[in-house]
Amino acid sequence: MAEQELDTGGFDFSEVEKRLGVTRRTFLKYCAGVAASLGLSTSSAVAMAKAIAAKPQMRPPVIWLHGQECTGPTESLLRSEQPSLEHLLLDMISLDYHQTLDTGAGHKVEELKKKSMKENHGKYLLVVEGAIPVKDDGVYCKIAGETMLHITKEAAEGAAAIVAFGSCASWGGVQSASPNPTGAKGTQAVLPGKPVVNIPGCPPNPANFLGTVLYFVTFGKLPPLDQQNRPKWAYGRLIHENCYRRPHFDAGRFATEFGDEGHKLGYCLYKLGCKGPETYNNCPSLEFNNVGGGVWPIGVGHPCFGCSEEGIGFNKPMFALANVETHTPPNSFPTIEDRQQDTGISPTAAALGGAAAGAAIGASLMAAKKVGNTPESDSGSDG
Amino acid sequence: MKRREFLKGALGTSAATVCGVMASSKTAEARPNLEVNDNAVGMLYDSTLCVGCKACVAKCKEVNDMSPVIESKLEAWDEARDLSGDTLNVIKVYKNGTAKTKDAETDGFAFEKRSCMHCVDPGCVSACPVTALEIQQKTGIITYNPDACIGCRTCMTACPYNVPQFEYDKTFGQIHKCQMCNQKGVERIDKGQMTGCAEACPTGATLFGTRKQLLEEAKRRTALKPGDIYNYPMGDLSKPDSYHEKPVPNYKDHIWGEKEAGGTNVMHISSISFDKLGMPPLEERSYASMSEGVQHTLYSYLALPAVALAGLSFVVKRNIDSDGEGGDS
Amino acid sequence: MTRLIVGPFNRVEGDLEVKLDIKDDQVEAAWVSSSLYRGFEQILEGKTPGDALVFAPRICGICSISQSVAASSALRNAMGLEQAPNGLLATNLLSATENLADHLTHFYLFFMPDFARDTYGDQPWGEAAQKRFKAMQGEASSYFLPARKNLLQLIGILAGKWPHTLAIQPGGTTKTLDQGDRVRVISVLSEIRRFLEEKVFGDKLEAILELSSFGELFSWADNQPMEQGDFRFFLKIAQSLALEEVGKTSCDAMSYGTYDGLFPQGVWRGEVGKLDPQLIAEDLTHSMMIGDTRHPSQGETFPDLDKADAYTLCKAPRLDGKVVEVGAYARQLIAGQPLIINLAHKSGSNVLSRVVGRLIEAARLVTIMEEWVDGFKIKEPFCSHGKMPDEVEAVGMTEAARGSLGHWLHVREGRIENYQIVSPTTWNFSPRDSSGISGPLESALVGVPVIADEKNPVVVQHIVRSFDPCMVCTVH
Amino acid sequence: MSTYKPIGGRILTPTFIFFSIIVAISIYFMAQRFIYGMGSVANINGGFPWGIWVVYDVIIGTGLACGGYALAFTVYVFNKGKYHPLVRPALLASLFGYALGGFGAIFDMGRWWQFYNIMLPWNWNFNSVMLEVGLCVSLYIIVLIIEFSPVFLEKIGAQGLIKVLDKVLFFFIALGVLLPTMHQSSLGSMLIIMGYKIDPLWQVMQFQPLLAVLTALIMGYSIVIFEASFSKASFGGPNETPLLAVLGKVAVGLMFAFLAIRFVVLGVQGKLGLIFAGDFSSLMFLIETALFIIPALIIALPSQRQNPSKLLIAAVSMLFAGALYRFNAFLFTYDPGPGYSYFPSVSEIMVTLGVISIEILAYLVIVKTMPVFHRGEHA
Repeated sequence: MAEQELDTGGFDFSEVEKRLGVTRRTFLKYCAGVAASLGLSTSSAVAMAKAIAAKPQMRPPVIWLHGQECTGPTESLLRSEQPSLEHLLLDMISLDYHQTLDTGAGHKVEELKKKSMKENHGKYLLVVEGAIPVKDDGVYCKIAGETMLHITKEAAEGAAAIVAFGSCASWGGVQSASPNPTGAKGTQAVLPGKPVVNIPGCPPNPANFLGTVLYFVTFGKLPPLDQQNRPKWAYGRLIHENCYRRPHFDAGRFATEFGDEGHKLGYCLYKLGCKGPETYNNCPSLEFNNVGGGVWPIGVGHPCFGCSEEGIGFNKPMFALANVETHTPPNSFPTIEDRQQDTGISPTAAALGGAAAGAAIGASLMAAKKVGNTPESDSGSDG
Repeated sequence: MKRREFLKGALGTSAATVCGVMASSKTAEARPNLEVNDNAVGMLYDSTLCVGCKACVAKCKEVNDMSPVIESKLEAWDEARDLSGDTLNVIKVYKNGTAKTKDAETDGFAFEKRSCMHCVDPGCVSACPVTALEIQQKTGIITYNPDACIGCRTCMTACPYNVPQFEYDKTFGQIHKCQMCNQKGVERIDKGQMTGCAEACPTGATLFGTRKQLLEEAKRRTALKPGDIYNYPMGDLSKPDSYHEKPVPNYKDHIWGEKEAGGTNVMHISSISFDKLGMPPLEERSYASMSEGVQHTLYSYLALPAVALAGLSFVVKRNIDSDGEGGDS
Repeated sequence: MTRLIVGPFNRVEGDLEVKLDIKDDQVEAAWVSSSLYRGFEQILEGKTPGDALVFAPRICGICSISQSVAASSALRNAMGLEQAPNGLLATNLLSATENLADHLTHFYLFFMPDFARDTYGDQPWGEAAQKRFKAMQGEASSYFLPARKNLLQLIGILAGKWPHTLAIQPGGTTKTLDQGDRVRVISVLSEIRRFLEEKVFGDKLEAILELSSFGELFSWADNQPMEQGDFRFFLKIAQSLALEEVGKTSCDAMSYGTYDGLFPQGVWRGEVGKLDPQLIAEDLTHSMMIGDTRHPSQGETFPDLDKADAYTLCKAPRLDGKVVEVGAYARQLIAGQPLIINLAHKSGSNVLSRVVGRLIEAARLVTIMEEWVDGFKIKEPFCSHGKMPDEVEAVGMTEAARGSLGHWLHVREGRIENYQIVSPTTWNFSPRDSSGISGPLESALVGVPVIADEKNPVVVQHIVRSFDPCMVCTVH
Repeated sequence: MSTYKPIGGRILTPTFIFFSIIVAISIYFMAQRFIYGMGSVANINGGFPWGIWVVYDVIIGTGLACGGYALAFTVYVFNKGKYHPLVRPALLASLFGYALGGFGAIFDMGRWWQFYNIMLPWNWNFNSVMLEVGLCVSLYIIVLIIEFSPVFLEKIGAQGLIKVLDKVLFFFIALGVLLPTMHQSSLGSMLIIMGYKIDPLWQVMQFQPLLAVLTALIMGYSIVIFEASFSKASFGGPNETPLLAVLGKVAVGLMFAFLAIRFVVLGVQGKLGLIFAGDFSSLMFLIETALFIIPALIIALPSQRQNPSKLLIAAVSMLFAGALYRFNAFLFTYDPGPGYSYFPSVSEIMVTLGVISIEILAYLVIVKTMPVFHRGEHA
């Protein structure tokens, strides 16, 4: 699909070519790739391409909030895929408020934010980055004198959709680790009843965010979500199921310390505490930093610690062993009753066995008959 | 001698044999199970810790220089389904219903290891005519000597766990069974190492140690409160190479191998009842002790056969000599 | 006297507010306040020592490598371990890449956009600055962001992802480089050099590193039109705004040293002196933290937001009771970089010297990194191994882009007994101490001319940003 | 003085050729077994290490070869000289039965090239029932050869040797009684250690040796009747029915003893209910018991007993009963655990049929060429 150009029905992409500085072909290929990774059809890719190329006034406004966080998600966004995310992002959406990237400074920006929220009530996309502390009324995170808790609730009021970007925003992340000194919580936890899309990860993969936003822009609704409100297309499978080291797990070959022989040969990192078997994410297929060639945590030889998985990342010690959630392929395990040699009954053998037994009986009866017919020639002596 | 007398005699002989065997059935009790050797080395397999990675299987094949079992055309991995001449240990799965939850009997699944249990009172050792199978006095390991073995496979019939396996597919096959990595040329235990499977196990599901230590550990675990955090040792229980913390599962209060058929040096604990995990229906009394009880009553020091032979010789000679009727020539 | 509150600051890491007392159109006193607290030290207590490698980098998304380096070196020292030589080189490369990325990010995304403000519209360079540096729209971001992405690929190759890697371990790195990886690293480095020479400096790096005085620097700048390299562009602006007189501090400068002594440890008091880390102490007088002044190894971090006289969550670290400034400028000063020493002697620490310090360091790092890549012995180990003693105290000291970073670790029976982090911005943005002496930023702001009705004084922005603050590190 | 004569006649009869073909086929498979290993021929597996080769060729084969044992008991121990005419053919059949059992043991032996290990005292494990069986069977084959050797010696006319032999023969005859008693009972003891794998209806633990030796004697007497009848049917000869009828009575007597002991033991062990459980085991048990009881009904009536045809049927029934008892215990109801199954392969069955055929062929050749049968009355 990637090689075949999409049939866009003669749609004019010259404007987007200019804006993004990429050729039409590259742009369409990219859209097709994104659609494929979202599990969407070719026609969806066209719809997506058109949505991106559409007029700026169609762009949904975005309010981007930062709570307790390290800007990791934004940092990861800043090094996204071609066409450069910063372009695509700014092209697709109207980023009305972003603390780290904004031009302006100070209270002026805060005013702009409030203005945008009011004007676009019910239309804007709210992106939350970072956790929200709730202990002591949320005093541990204040922006312009207001607590993050208050800001989030206020911004959520008129949001068309809410995206929690990163593990912190999704479920509290690093600061929610025991003893959770500030009572850090995820966005969903402080916004009961509101649908929040979680894009966990520390940092999250920008493509997962981008894909979600693209879906939202294209179809005006959120993508299908799992039970933890994560987009299914990105968080549907365990890292363990997609991991390139999986064959080593299946063969029982484990690295036991960094740099040992097995580690160099790419053995499974389970014994070093890899949480891939209990972490749902698409890191193995997307990788990180746009380098390719196995650039992601497990690729460089350190175990996954479950950064995106609530209850695993920052909760289980790094070198603690993971629970292996599922086993694929399930039939690779013999059942209790499975035995090595099982030849069964061959019909020929059954017939032969029967024939032999039958012959023995038949011969006996024949002999009995013959013996009976032999005239008694000797009465014998019977005491 | 009249025929009536002959009939009487025949039945009388039978009756005498009956009495003899009856007597043996009493004295059969005389041979109790062999004593547990506390210093014997063994392993504890904790089914709840097993993640089914089969590292033990792979390591075992490496240590014992055995080839993988390939059945499909994939040839992607070892497809051993059970113990065989190529497989000394194997991880099997118990599945029920939807098989969603680990270590649940209903709608769950659990792993179970099959390998030699290293019985305290082993049937295979008792049954082997040529002493090819022996209990190592120091370690309690049941070893196999292919130079003595004649391949009668009585050990296979005598093992309640169907452990010894013959290489049927080889021209010059032999029996294979786990010897705790201490056979000639490997001798890991003698060198102070642990078994390959225990070393490879990433979770400590297969734990090496002395029977005494392991039994204590097993008792400790089964007594724990489900949900509490327990620090599980890995490797060799006497000097664990590492630990890992994990909530305690709902163990069945049953240590397989503590008492079964005289006990085993390889013990299992689990949260699934052992009959579901394919363990055989064994009582505390070992079959070996019963078999040997009968055998020894009838044949101890060949006294009974010797007396019988003397008596028979006398009778036969008298019969041949006296009336010539019995003479053959 | 009026009181002006500047903030919250955008384009900085985290939340920052500055209160200014203005009298006679001049700042009379400044109070720097940070308001985000997450409780890393409390969280780390009781965790397994190895988990420091998981938690520490999460303090900050832009200096996460430095946090990893500090944590791993604290663990390494605790174990009494030697880093595998390859691991040291890989760690150095990672650290240098992040510093380089931070310096350039700071320059392009955080610092320069302030010159694209309307305030400077009537300056001769105003229009050009807007065209080039306007946040998210200027043309600089269209060539800097791809370059940055390219640069961060280096971290990808060596550490799997950025930010937040676990690849940096006490004994080295988890990544074992093969020849292919090495070629990839070399090619990324050559791209970086090309970017620096074409866009940042408009000259050979070696030529930049030969500049050894204020005079030489500016005559180099005058050699070509200001469009030739963004460094030159900045120097022209600095010249027109006399940035060497803005945001001056008179305190000592400190560096913990990094890259295995290549940038040495020391204190600058007009000349390089020896640093005794035992003399470090954190003063909590005006910090919303409970406790008394202690050495970090004995430190505690428990916030009390209602504490009297406290106005920030930031602690006030002092060296032997004295305020010190940290950062690239301090580092290069102590590392004996001739140009920076000359700048120090001429006008001390100021906005110009801090920015020049960063860019000179960037140029220097690239040349050093090229040497490191040659030093890998591919077949030798990248990681060594050791055992954690039952009880041990150790410290891991390194230099982040923004300055000195230290992790003080106390392990007991396989658990972290105490973990205290003193980060660069904590030094630079520290509040007043028990004797009332302000931290570097607070004192740098004093005397700055501010027009009374100016809501958002741009000079204050320049000064604050010249420290490249990382507020999430400051309080954690 | 000898009243024993070769029967004489053509050797290459159609029957002979038929069995020869079977032997030829089996030799092919035996060769395959020795070249490619047992697995290439037999269906034995991890749970069923013993297939028909052991169970039929050795365990049942030796049971069917107990004619010599039974008659030796009768003639020499109970001094019933009139049964003498039956001794030689019975001994011959026993010799073949045991020799082929031994041969069967060799090709069923996984490490046959080391078979001599069982003869080396330093290898002996006195706890092993198998050791006793192995040694006794080996010795008994030698004893049988010695017991039968007068036939050869007569054939070649070595009178001196016969005289010498006569002097010591009593000892070998005594051994010929003792050894089968020992190893036939041990074939039962062998089941004890297999424990739960033996179906409860057959696992009578310490009573195993007794039941086994009883079935051996029952089969022994029955095979004598069977052989005599068959020989008469095939080769003609004197009517020995009255003699055989008495043996039949003895067999039935033993059979009642067997059944009585078995039911009492099962009753004591509380397993009687299993007989009517309706499963495969209970069915096999009932068939087995029926096969034991049919001859009792025949032999109980003197008129039936004296009818050679009925007598033969009774004997065959008992042979089948004895064989089925051992088949059931060792194979049919043997259960090593879930998942294991066994059914012999074609090649495996062919090998067993080949062994039986060899026995028949050799028997035919020897009775035709050597003085085995007693031809006193008709000669």
